[in-house]
Amino acid sequence: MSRPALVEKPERAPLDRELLVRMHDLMVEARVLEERLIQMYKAGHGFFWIGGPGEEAFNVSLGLLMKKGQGPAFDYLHAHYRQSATLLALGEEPIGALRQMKNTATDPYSGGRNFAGHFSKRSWNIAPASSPIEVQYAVAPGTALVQKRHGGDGITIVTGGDAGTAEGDFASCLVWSSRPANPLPILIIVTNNKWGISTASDGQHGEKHVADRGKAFGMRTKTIDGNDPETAYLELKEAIAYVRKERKPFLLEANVSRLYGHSSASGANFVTDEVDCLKVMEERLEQRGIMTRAQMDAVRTRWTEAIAEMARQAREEPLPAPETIWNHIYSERK
Amino acid sequence: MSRPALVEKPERAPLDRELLVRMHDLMVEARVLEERLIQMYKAGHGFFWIGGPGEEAFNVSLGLLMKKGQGPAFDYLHAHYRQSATLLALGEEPIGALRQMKNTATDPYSGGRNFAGHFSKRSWNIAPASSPIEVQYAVAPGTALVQKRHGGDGITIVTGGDAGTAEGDFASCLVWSSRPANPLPILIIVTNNKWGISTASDGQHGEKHVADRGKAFGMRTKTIDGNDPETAYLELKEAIAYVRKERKPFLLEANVSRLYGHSSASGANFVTDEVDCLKVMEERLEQRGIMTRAQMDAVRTRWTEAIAEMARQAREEPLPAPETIWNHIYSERK
Amino acid sequence: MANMAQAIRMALHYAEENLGVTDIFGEDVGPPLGGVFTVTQGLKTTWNSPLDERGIIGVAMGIAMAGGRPVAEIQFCDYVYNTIDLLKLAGNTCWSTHGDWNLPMVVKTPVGSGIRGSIYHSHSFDATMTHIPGWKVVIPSNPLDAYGLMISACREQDPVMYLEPKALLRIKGEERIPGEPDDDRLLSKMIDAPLGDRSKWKAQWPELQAYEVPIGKGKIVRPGSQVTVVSYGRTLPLCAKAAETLAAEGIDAEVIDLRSLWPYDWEMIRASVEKTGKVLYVNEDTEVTNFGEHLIRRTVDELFYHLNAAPKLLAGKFLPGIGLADTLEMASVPQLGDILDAIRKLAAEQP
Amino acid sequence: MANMAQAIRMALHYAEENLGVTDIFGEDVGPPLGGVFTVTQGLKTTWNSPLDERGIIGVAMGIAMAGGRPVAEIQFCDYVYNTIDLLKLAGNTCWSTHGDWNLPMVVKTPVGSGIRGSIYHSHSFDATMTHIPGWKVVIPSNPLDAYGLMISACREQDPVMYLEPKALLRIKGEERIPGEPDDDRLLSKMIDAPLGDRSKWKAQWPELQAYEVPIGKGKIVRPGSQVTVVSYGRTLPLCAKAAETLAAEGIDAEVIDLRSLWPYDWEMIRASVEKTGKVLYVNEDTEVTNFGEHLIRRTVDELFYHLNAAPKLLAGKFLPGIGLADTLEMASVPQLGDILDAIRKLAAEQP
Ligand SMILES: Cc1ncc(C[n+]2csc(CCOP(=O)(O)OP(=O)(O)O)c2C)c(N)n1
Ligand SMILES: Cc1ncc(C[n+]2csc(CCOP(=O)(O)OP(=O)(O)O)c2C)c(N)n1
Ligand SMILES: [Mg+2]
Ligand SMILES: [Mg+2]
Repeated sequence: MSRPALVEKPERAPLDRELLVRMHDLMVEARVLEERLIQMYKAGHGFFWIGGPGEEAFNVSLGLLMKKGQGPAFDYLHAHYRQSATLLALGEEPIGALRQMKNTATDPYSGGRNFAGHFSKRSWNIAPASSPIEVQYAVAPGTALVQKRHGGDGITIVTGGDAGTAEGDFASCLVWSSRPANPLPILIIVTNNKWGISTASDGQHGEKHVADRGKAFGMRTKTIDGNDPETAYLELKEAIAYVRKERKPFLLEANVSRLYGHSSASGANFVTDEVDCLKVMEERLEQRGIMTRAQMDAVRTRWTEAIAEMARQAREEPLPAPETIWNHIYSERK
Repeated sequence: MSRPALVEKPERAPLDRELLVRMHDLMVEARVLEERLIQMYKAGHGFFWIGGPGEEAFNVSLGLLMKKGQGPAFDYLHAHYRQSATLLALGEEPIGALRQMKNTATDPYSGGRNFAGHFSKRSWNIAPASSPIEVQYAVAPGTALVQKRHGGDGITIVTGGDAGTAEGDFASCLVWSSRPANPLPILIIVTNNKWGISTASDGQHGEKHVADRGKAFGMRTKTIDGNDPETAYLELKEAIAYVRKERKPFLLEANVSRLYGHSSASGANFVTDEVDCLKVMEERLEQRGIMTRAQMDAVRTRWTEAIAEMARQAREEPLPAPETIWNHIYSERK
Repeated sequence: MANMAQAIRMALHYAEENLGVTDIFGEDVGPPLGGVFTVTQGLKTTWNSPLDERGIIGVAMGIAMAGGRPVAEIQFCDYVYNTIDLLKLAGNTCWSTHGDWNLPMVVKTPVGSGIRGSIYHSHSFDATMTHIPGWKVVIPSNPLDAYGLMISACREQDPVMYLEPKALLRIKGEERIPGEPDDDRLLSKMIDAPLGDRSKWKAQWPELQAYEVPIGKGKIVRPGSQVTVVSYGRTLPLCAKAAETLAAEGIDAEVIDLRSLWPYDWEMIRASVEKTGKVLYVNEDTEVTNFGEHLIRRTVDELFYHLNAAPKLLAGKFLPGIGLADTLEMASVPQLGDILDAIRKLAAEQP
Repeated sequence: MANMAQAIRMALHYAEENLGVTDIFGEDVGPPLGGVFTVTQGLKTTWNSPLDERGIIGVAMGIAMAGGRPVAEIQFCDYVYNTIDLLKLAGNTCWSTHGDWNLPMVVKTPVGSGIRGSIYHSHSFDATMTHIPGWKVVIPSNPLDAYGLMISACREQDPVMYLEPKALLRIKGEERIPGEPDDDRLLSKMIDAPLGDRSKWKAQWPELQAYEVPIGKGKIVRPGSQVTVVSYGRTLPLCAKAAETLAAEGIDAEVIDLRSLWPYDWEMIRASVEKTGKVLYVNEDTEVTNFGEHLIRRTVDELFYHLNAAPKLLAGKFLPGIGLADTLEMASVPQLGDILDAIRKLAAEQP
């Protein structure tokens, strides 16, 4: 069973210039960052790479649409390990990711303890990304539950891959989010790149669309083309608006690409047979006369230089001291 | 959200006399057995009771329709703890259940180790019922997988309650049974009595019907009135025939009653506000002139006496010796 | 006096009122039942969860992340074993994020044998739980400690596993909970849900007072000079009783109730073993890779030259389950007779 | 010589051909990848499962029930912790049914540190697994043992947990697998999947012969008289190396490779400790409620009066994870230097 490549065509009014230029800038920033992380890995400046090149259209949109802040009045993000573009769109500096790659003591997400792409930023409600697949889906209803009680329009957003939906935790998320006793303001996202490491989705998914699994629970669901920046933005906007207002769950599946394979364990080489959302974006910008090729190249050069400089800086920073293993087993908060 | 009481009305040709009389006999046998187990518990001849009074119409039908035997050519049953009527319909002697209640050394299912209702009979492909809710749904696709490969028409049947479908294992069962790479001959049953111990299903299930969860997986699904003996029999027959022939999964939800509450922990007293399938059966038999009240009373008397006698016997049998705890940690099979 | 179930219930009420507890939840935790052991009857923040232990632990973590203070219940610890990854995750979240996130959450779950619970209502959880870093782990053996430990647990900024020895839940205490009325029947009338229809019932809470049993502090239940006996949970009262019995035989045993398994009161154990030179650890978890073995390791590691005899462990047999029949349960986990024998033997040992 | 990954692969091929293995499955176990560590490349009964560890263990149980013989893989033991209830169930099925059902199934999973795996690719699983009754548990430290233990595992009638020390999977052996060709490059050509398109590739299997390492039997890797060192998995070669180094310093250590953790070769340990009077247990699981603590308990229980020094455990620090940075990993789990120090100290101890 194979799936239609494009499930949904964008038929809405195009996004305005300013937003598109902003999105493009962030997408380039994210792509350049990931490519730099891959380079670092290949040069021996890190042990493992995993990240989100190919998901920038969707992930940037998500970051731009989130309500950033700390506590239940703001949005929570329970993300997996391909979400760098969302962090950047929220305003995060790329150097943090580089530091985590190099596992320096300055790594703001884990102090040199965790793999690349494993973000955590409590001050913006970014829940820690953890390696075990799908556990975030079991946790996310908890933040949504507090938000529901708190009032306001803060929502919980949880993301993960297609293969991982086979874990029971994905079902738990659907069950807990749609309880008639307390439906939750949660946007449940699946980024479907049609792979789990080396395993093609075709043989593993009896569902036509992963999103269909929400239907039995009376949830709104949709499967979208996450490679199209405008579709991604507009569909996310609609889904988020629904959850914010109705305080009810929405299951959104975005078809996306995996442009450098699964991770460094599979070589982290560019694949040529998948749609590249950045190319889609740039063609559109050019077609519509919003940016020229030269302008776009300049954006890439700017980010390449800036991030290369940050990488140089990160490379010189020290590793955490051995005795720091004993720090933070328990909270120092009182 | 409350559910329609009868989802499906029987509209097929009625079952023939002989089968109905046989079903009635088995239903009475099962009911009398369960009531005896409850009595034993109340009299201190057992520590805990749990069982299936209220599910006889459905469970007897299941037992009558199963292909009994050992190995993948025959049907496997992965049941939960309310399945005594199915065992009896397969031809099991009631004394085994009484022995398990009294935890005697002669208990054929666990040697005095496990709670009432925890059957196991390898020679008939009856997988051990275990206390943890829903794990049987994770195991069942394994026997179905071997059956698929083996060929023939043996199928796997798995049963469990409504509340338990919140566990991820229920979803795992749907996922593993419907893989395009290898769809499995498995009948996935949920007996919906609208309760999990003290928790009403209304507040917990966003699904209109639990069976709807199979739809996303392209599975045949149905919700039936499991309290109507004829509906139960005919729907099961159809579902089983489909799985046997097509070698594909079917998700069947049967609405049933819980006539003595959850277990002895909740008192094990008869409830009067739920449909009693045995009454439904007896009314029908009388209406259609198949059996008279006196004949039916005689059936009950016969079983009551027979089972009381068995209970007396079981009560006199010794407990397992302390040192037997060391037996069967590993198999003695070579 | 209150029994342990009532004591925990009162502590949870205190915690709802004074310590910011926002959600007490789990399977059958809310009305009408209020918990299969009645522990959560009448509380104002209780609710019934789906039958999904992974969801229960996950949602507790999420609530803690968003500023709530959850007390989540796993109905029997026998059903916690599909959540070990989540417990590990809860325990490593602070460390993995270099202190960015912490999870103030309590998980409570009944443990142990003693109610003829057969294979799946008799498990112990102390061995598995003490192997999971980042948690604090407590287990009371009497109502007052149960009250004080729950209050301490609800004040923590990190995950606390609160183990309830189910055989002791119905046993009344010998000390009064601060604030509980003098009359037990009055207490029951006030806070135990009535039989029958409960839809209109509300608990009448006594004026409870704060009382903390600090996490990490054991208690000398009986001072003695010849043998140290360290235990917790169901076996603790048996050890105390054994020591009493043996006093008549001239064996003077010191009995320590550990109360907290992590962190635990090593100073108390050390002082006692330095005095007695002999120590028996008693618990009812299965005996291979058992927490008592950790305590023995630490004992030989630090006190080897103080020992007059090999330190001993009396624990559950290494069996796949506890059988339902009385004969089987008695043979599988330590009973009074086993403890008496073990203490006698140790006391008699000549170096 | 074959490396450990190749050795296990060859054993699985042998088991498919001769021992009735029907299903080798798990995440990415089948083509095209053949396992994240290449262990299952080219085998005929492999298939890729959904990303669902609970399903993997459950389905393995079901296959075993229906007369199949599964070898199921959990991609990293770090991801096995949501299945502990199912592992317990598999381990208690025979006992709970009074011998009616047994489950001939093997679960294999990579364990341990040494590949800079950070928090979730560095876990050990020996402590948790040895606490689960009804299983046999093995862990090889070299390719030949890996081959022989897998063959033994596939002959068992009960569940076997086969732990693969991931740091050793790429290391070549010093002994030849019976049947493996003399030329390593030839072996690689025959059984390692090529880079690029593999859709037409088939393994060319050498004529492998049966070779069993009996479950429950350890191996004296280096005989010695002064100190006994008992280890397994990643730390075993380090212990052997340490003993070699220390021989030059006049410290004569006996090194035992336990190989089977349950049942384990107590006779071998006992004989050694009776001889040396000193024992160091080394493993890399976290050190609280650690299997090495069980071994220490048994040592003091049965050999107290043979000991010339307190038995010691060198294990992983009790931390929520192993940090990615080299500095952190080195400080968290035993390294060669730590083992050298521990043996030296123990050897020097005067009773
Ligand atoms: C519980 C668990 N099992 C296995 C793994 C190993 N693993 C890491 S990523 C991955 C595939 C994930 O596929 P998918 O969910 O589709 O996400 P994607 O990587 O494609 O974005 C696997 C099996 C893991 N990290 N966690
Ligand atoms: C994993 C697990 N969690 C909790 C329990 C305790 N428990 C026993 S029966 C039950 C309710 C089951 O409800 P349902 O699945 O609807 O089945 P029913 O008893 O109604 O047939 C619960 C929570 C258990 N046995 N296993
Ligand atoms: Mg994917
Ligand atoms: Mg039910």
